[in-house]
Amino acid sequence: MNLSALLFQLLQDTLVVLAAPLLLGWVNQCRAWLQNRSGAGVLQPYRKLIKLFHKDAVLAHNASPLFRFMPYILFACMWLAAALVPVLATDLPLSPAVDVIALVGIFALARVFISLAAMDIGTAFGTLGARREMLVGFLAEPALLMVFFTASVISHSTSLITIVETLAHTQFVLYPSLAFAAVAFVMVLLAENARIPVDNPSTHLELTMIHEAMILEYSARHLALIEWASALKLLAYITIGIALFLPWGIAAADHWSALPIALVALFVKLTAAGAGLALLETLSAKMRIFRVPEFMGTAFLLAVLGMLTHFLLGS
Amino acid sequence: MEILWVLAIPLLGGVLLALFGCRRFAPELNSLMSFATLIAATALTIRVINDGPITALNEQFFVDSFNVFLVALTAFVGFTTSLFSRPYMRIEQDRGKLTVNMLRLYHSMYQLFSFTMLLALLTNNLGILWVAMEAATLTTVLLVSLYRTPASLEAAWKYFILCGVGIAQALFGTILLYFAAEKVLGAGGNALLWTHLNGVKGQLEPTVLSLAFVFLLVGYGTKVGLAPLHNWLPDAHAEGPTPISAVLSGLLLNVALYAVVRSKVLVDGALGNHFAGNLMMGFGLLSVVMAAFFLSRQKDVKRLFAYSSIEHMGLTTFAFGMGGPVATFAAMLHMTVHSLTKSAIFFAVGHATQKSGTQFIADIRGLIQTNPTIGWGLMIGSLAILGMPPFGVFASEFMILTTAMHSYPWTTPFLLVALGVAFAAIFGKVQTMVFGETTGQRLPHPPALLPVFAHLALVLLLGVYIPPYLANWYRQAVALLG
Amino acid sequence: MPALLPIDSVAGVILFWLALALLGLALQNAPRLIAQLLFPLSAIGALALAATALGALGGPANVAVLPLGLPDLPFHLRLDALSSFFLLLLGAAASGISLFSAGYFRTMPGRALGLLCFQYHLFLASMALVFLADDAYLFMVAWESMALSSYFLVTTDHTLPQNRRAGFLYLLIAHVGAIGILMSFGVMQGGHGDYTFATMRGSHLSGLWASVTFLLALFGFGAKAGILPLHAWLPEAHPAAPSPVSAMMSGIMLKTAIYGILRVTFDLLSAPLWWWGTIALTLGLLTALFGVIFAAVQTDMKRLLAYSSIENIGIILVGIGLTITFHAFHMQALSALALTATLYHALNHAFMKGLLFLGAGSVLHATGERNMGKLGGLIHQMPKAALLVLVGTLAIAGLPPLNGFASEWLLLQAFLLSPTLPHPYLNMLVPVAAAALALAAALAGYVMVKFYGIIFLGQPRSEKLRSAHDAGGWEQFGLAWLALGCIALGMFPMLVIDHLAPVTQFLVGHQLHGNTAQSWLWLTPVQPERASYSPLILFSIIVIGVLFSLLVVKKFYHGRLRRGPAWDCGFPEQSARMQDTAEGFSQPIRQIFEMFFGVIRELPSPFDKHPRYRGETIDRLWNLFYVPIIKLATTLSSLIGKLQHGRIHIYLMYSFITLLALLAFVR
Amino acid sequence: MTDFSGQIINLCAALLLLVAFGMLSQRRVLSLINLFAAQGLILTISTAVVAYSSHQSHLYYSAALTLVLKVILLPWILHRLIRKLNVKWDIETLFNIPATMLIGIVLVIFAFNLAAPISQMAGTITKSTLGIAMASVLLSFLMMITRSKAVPQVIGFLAMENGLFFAATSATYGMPMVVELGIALDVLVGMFILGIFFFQIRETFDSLDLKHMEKLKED
Repeated sequence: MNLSALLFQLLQDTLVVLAAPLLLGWVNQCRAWLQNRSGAGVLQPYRKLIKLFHKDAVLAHNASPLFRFMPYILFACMWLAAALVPVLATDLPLSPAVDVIALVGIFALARVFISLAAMDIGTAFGTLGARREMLVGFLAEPALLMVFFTASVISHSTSLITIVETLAHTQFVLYPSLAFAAVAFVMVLLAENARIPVDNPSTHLELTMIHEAMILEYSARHLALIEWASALKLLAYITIGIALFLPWGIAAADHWSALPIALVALFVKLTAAGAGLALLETLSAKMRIFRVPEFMGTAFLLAVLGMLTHFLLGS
Repeated sequence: MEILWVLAIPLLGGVLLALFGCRRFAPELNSLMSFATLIAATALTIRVINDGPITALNEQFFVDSFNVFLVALTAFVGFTTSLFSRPYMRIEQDRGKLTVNMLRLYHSMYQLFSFTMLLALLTNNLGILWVAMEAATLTTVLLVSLYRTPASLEAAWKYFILCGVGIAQALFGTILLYFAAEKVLGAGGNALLWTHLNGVKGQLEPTVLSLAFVFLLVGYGTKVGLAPLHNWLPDAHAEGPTPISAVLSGLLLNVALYAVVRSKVLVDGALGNHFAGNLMMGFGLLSVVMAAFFLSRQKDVKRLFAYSSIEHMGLTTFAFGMGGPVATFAAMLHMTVHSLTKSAIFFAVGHATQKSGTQFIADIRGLIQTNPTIGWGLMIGSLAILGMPPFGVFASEFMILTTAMHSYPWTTPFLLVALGVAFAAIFGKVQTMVFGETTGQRLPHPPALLPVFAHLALVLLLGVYIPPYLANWYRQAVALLG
Repeated sequence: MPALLPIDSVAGVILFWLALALLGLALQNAPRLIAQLLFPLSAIGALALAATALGALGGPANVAVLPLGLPDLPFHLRLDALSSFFLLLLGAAASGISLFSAGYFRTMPGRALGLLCFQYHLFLASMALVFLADDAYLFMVAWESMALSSYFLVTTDHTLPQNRRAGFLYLLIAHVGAIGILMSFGVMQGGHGDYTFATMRGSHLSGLWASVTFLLALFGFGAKAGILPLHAWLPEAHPAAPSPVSAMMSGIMLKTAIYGILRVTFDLLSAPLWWWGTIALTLGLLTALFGVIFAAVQTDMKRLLAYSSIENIGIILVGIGLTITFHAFHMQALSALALTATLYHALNHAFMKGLLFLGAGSVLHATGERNMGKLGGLIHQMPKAALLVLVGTLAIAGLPPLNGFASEWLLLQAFLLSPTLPHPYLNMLVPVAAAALALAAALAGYVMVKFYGIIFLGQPRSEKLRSAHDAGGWEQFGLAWLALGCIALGMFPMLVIDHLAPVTQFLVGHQLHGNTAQSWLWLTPVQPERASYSPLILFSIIVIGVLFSLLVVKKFYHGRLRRGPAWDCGFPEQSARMQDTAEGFSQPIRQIFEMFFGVIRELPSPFDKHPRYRGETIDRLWNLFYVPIIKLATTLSSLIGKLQHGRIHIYLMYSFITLLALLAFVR
Repeated sequence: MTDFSGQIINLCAALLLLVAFGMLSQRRVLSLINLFAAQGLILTISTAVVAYSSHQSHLYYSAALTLVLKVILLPWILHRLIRKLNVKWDIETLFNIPATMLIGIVLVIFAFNLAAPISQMAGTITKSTLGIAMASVLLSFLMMITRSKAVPQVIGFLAMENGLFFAATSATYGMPMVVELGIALDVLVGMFILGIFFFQIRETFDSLDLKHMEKLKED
């Protein structure tokens, strides 16, 4: 591990944590445009965070330490996830600590904590949210894992770096199995980031809400951290998608010269992905909560199918 | 000389108790005579173990390591049962179930029964063996009907007729055997002496011997309680006084099986094939399976354990039928541990039924609460009889099952099913009797629990450590049986 | 004087436990002494055992012969890598459980406690003997003693009919399984009464007989492990037993079955066929999924944990199946990987499940309530226990950086490397299996959130909970020991793997080495490029992230905090009854997996004055497998019962016909 | 001479079989006892003849014993018993008599068939009688199965004993004396116990009908 790599790691860490709300803002802005609204601007998430950080925190009487501690863990987990995905270059010294399976594990860790915290106060909405979140989670998690596995069997590795290097830096091959995986991944992404059609982050309607139900009792700095973590999560997911399905442009381990190109490529890809996400959300309607398992089950089966395709077609 | 003592003491005891059986000290006298028998049997055992087989009285009696082990076992269980019967029968008397004269009959017959069994074991003459087996039926049949209840009369009647008819077949078998032996040994007394027959078994006519064995197996098999000849057994066990159930189950069945095995040795020698073994395996297996399914239907605790005896005698017969050093060893071990365990169970059951005033399983509850020792005795005894280690029954079942799996794998599914069903049946019922809330009454005399735990301790010992001299003894017997 | 071999120390510990057992009986009049002296002593013994076993892991195999047992078959003992590993598992987990017991049982009346102490230590000693046995007889003796002593532990409170039923079912299935094991030994024995494992190793069975042996062993050990469909006893027996006993049964005793399968398959049979692996894999997956789905719908916290044990046994069996498959195709490195994952998970499960059962025990002790629907909010009354149980919850949910994740990670790696199998259909099966495994692992998260959230979080669902007390000193000590174990096993997987190397070397002739040796920080089972994982780094980053955000927030934030009533979207009249109950929380699972359950519902009509809702989920397998067997047995026995007709003529006819038939046969 | 005794014994054997069939078909208990006594007489004669022709002096004792026990003592006891018990009823059979006879004939053929190869090798003058002995044992067995009252069942039992005895004398010149004595003792004691039983049963059930004794069964 050399010093420059370490520096680069630090750079990426800083970059993701600062840029994450921007992506969220961009997605919201795109959505506003698609819905013929003018929108609040891409910086709106930052303003919201600042506002929340200024407010007085209000805690329920029976909140336990777990409740207070959760936002920090959530934030750290998401930060970790986003920081270890090879976004710009594959030379991340800490990335080998977390391969794709561990990445799924970290998402699960965050999910378990947020669900537990949601149950802590003991309100009807809190437990409802936790239950729904876990429902989405237990189907999303294996689906995500299967998506990763599809990529892994191609690259014979579960390390994200190796996957990216195999996909991006070897001879160009079309992998039909990845197509299935990509569809499944998008479905998981939508579900995991509380997006339409699974969830709607901007409503507090009891029939539909999942994520919002869980964080109803949070306010001020805690809520800010949670929001920020959500933004980080979205960023992490999108960058993972990029790494798996559109890895071209990411700099190889010792090609520092390719970094500027990578930066530009990343910007373009994120912009496109954000716009795409907004488009997807605008085009689809929120589904009933009972339909969610079917939706997620489809994602899971698609991912498994992708893996089977890999074997059927003899890789 | 010891042989004479072994036989004379119970005979004398029978006479003495017929005279003094109505006195207060009759139970003690009974125990004393049994104890004297035990001592004589021990002396005989020691001598045979040290000096090898002996014959006596013009070769009319013959002791080798096979029958001496049964002699020792019989004398021992006879003694412990007499200890148990002391308080048991007193309680029965106090509760007005028995009169003094009945007790006299009981004690006298108890001794005579011991005598007939020892005679059957010790005699060298197959004819006398038959006579003694029949006499064993006769001495116990009145004991089965001791309570004079309709059910006990019915049981005794069935016992008498079925065993009588059965044993008649054995006589026919003996005649056929004699018929064959006469050709080789000449007419006269020697032709029925087992030692002589054993010497010339290779020359005996195979056709006659196979026919003879069928009759002998059906005949003595009835007394062993092999299915489907077993029907007298549960009735007689359930309706007689419990000490009698204990000795019937623990001793009489063994002695009958002893007769079958002695015959098998001759038939094997004459036929030179596995014919006798196959028949015994077939009967054994059938008994095990049928008994297992009967077990699950029982409502009466003594019937339950009577069927368990059928199961275990079936298993022993099966093991003897398989033959070979391991299986035969296992069969003898199984005979030993089954006797000890089953009689211990009957002791515990006896007191348990006295405590609850009923033999119905459904009405016996929570023995552990009122009388932990009886409860634990029954529990441990049942677990031991079900083949739970570290008890000796497990050791023998271990050898039987593994040998069966090795040599006759087709039999094992039956055994697996039967043992499973038997376990469910017995344990399910014993658990409800031992555990739970209680229904019980005080006993007027302190129960005799020493025999229960003495037996169980022995069985436990045999499960984890078979003393070398005992093992050698068994091995000698195994060698004799081929 | 010859040096003390490890096997001697192990035997010493066993004797020590037996002595404690007898002391327990002797000290019936001094219950405090039993609780606070004997149990801690037992923990020390367990610790000594663990230390010895750890030391013996890499060493040569020791053998010993005791002059007990059958005449031609003295008890053979052998301490090799496999038994050392399992003894380590036993010692390490049992020390925590025994410490906990010292507190848990302190209020028990003397006679019952003396008996319990006796059975408890007999249980421990027989489990140790199972691992140590080197001949079939001793193995069976120890095996059945284990079943028997645990049966008495399960029925400690025998006045409750359901406990008796549970104990009965348990012992019955255990016994039938034991007969199966016995028969598999019967096939392997050398004849002439030679039952030593040494002979069995030398007996080269044909494919058919080897398969029969394997299937019998799988059946027999499966009955003990709770593999589908022989699991029926498990969810009954675990809740019935006192909690430390449940912990021991689930954490340790189930592993004896795993030990048995490994011993028979890899050591005694030595050349497994590939389709054995497929069977084990399929059964394992079914068991895992079944276990976790049923765990999700339980309302009794100990039943939930019992079903979760079924799930974990399924996962372990999946690992065994993979190992067999790889081994059969001579892919030694991969089979070593799969085996490592299997053993690792077994070890982890001992700690996690032990911890959770003990935690449940603390809750039970503090509240007297096993029904989750009446618990809640205990994190306030029992903060320490809650914290320690949280560790176990996260570990068993398979979350990094704890131990459950580490072993599942290794297992998934083994799956991912399987496509090199030279068998096309197997190749296809493996991804599906991996998916099912992933699903099971994810569902475990659901289950554990439910478990922890309903019991410890939220508002107390009944008034008496407000007076619940935290776990006592001994209890905390025991819990903490296991929790530390979970953390340590999770943080230092490479050390664990190093210690597992002798075991895999012994069983499949290969070990994961070289790459793991390069650094204790990185877990790289094959090559660093293929896969790597470092829980320590992961954990440090999370800690740094938490500290950093805390620091930043503290630095820039004014820190004002108010307490107020819960907001709950402004709904004013909240009560504890509005939280999800245990049933409510599992409602989606019930809906999604409806086909697996038999659900009995009682729905109130809209006009009910006192509406009552009742839902009960039933194990369909019970109706599918057990009820027909029971029915068949009943039918058969009623048919056979008709033979005993009561009429003496009929009996005579039986004899007559038997005689005639035999005569005709001889003819 | 030998020829002649052989013929006598064969005649006895035939008579024995005839009596056995007679018992199988007999409805009245008194006649049954008489038939039983007749059977004993035939046995005595045949035993004496065997003793005479084979010069086995112990067979004379046997014959005497048979005469005393089976022709005089047991029938007398039985007569006394039924008088005391006041049972002179007709015997009810479980199957009708022609069917029983038919089965009996099949049994005889079976027994002959079974005994044929053995009879070949018998060295005694009475070789062909083994089959008849076996047949009469089986016929007695059949009789026990078909009779529903206690007394005839016991007579069947005793008749079986007779068949066995005939087998012993005809096929082997009799068992050793010790054994014979033992068997006789057993029969006597058995009869005595049965006598006690009859009274006990009558006392308890008011009848000697075995249908009262079908309570102990699996239900």
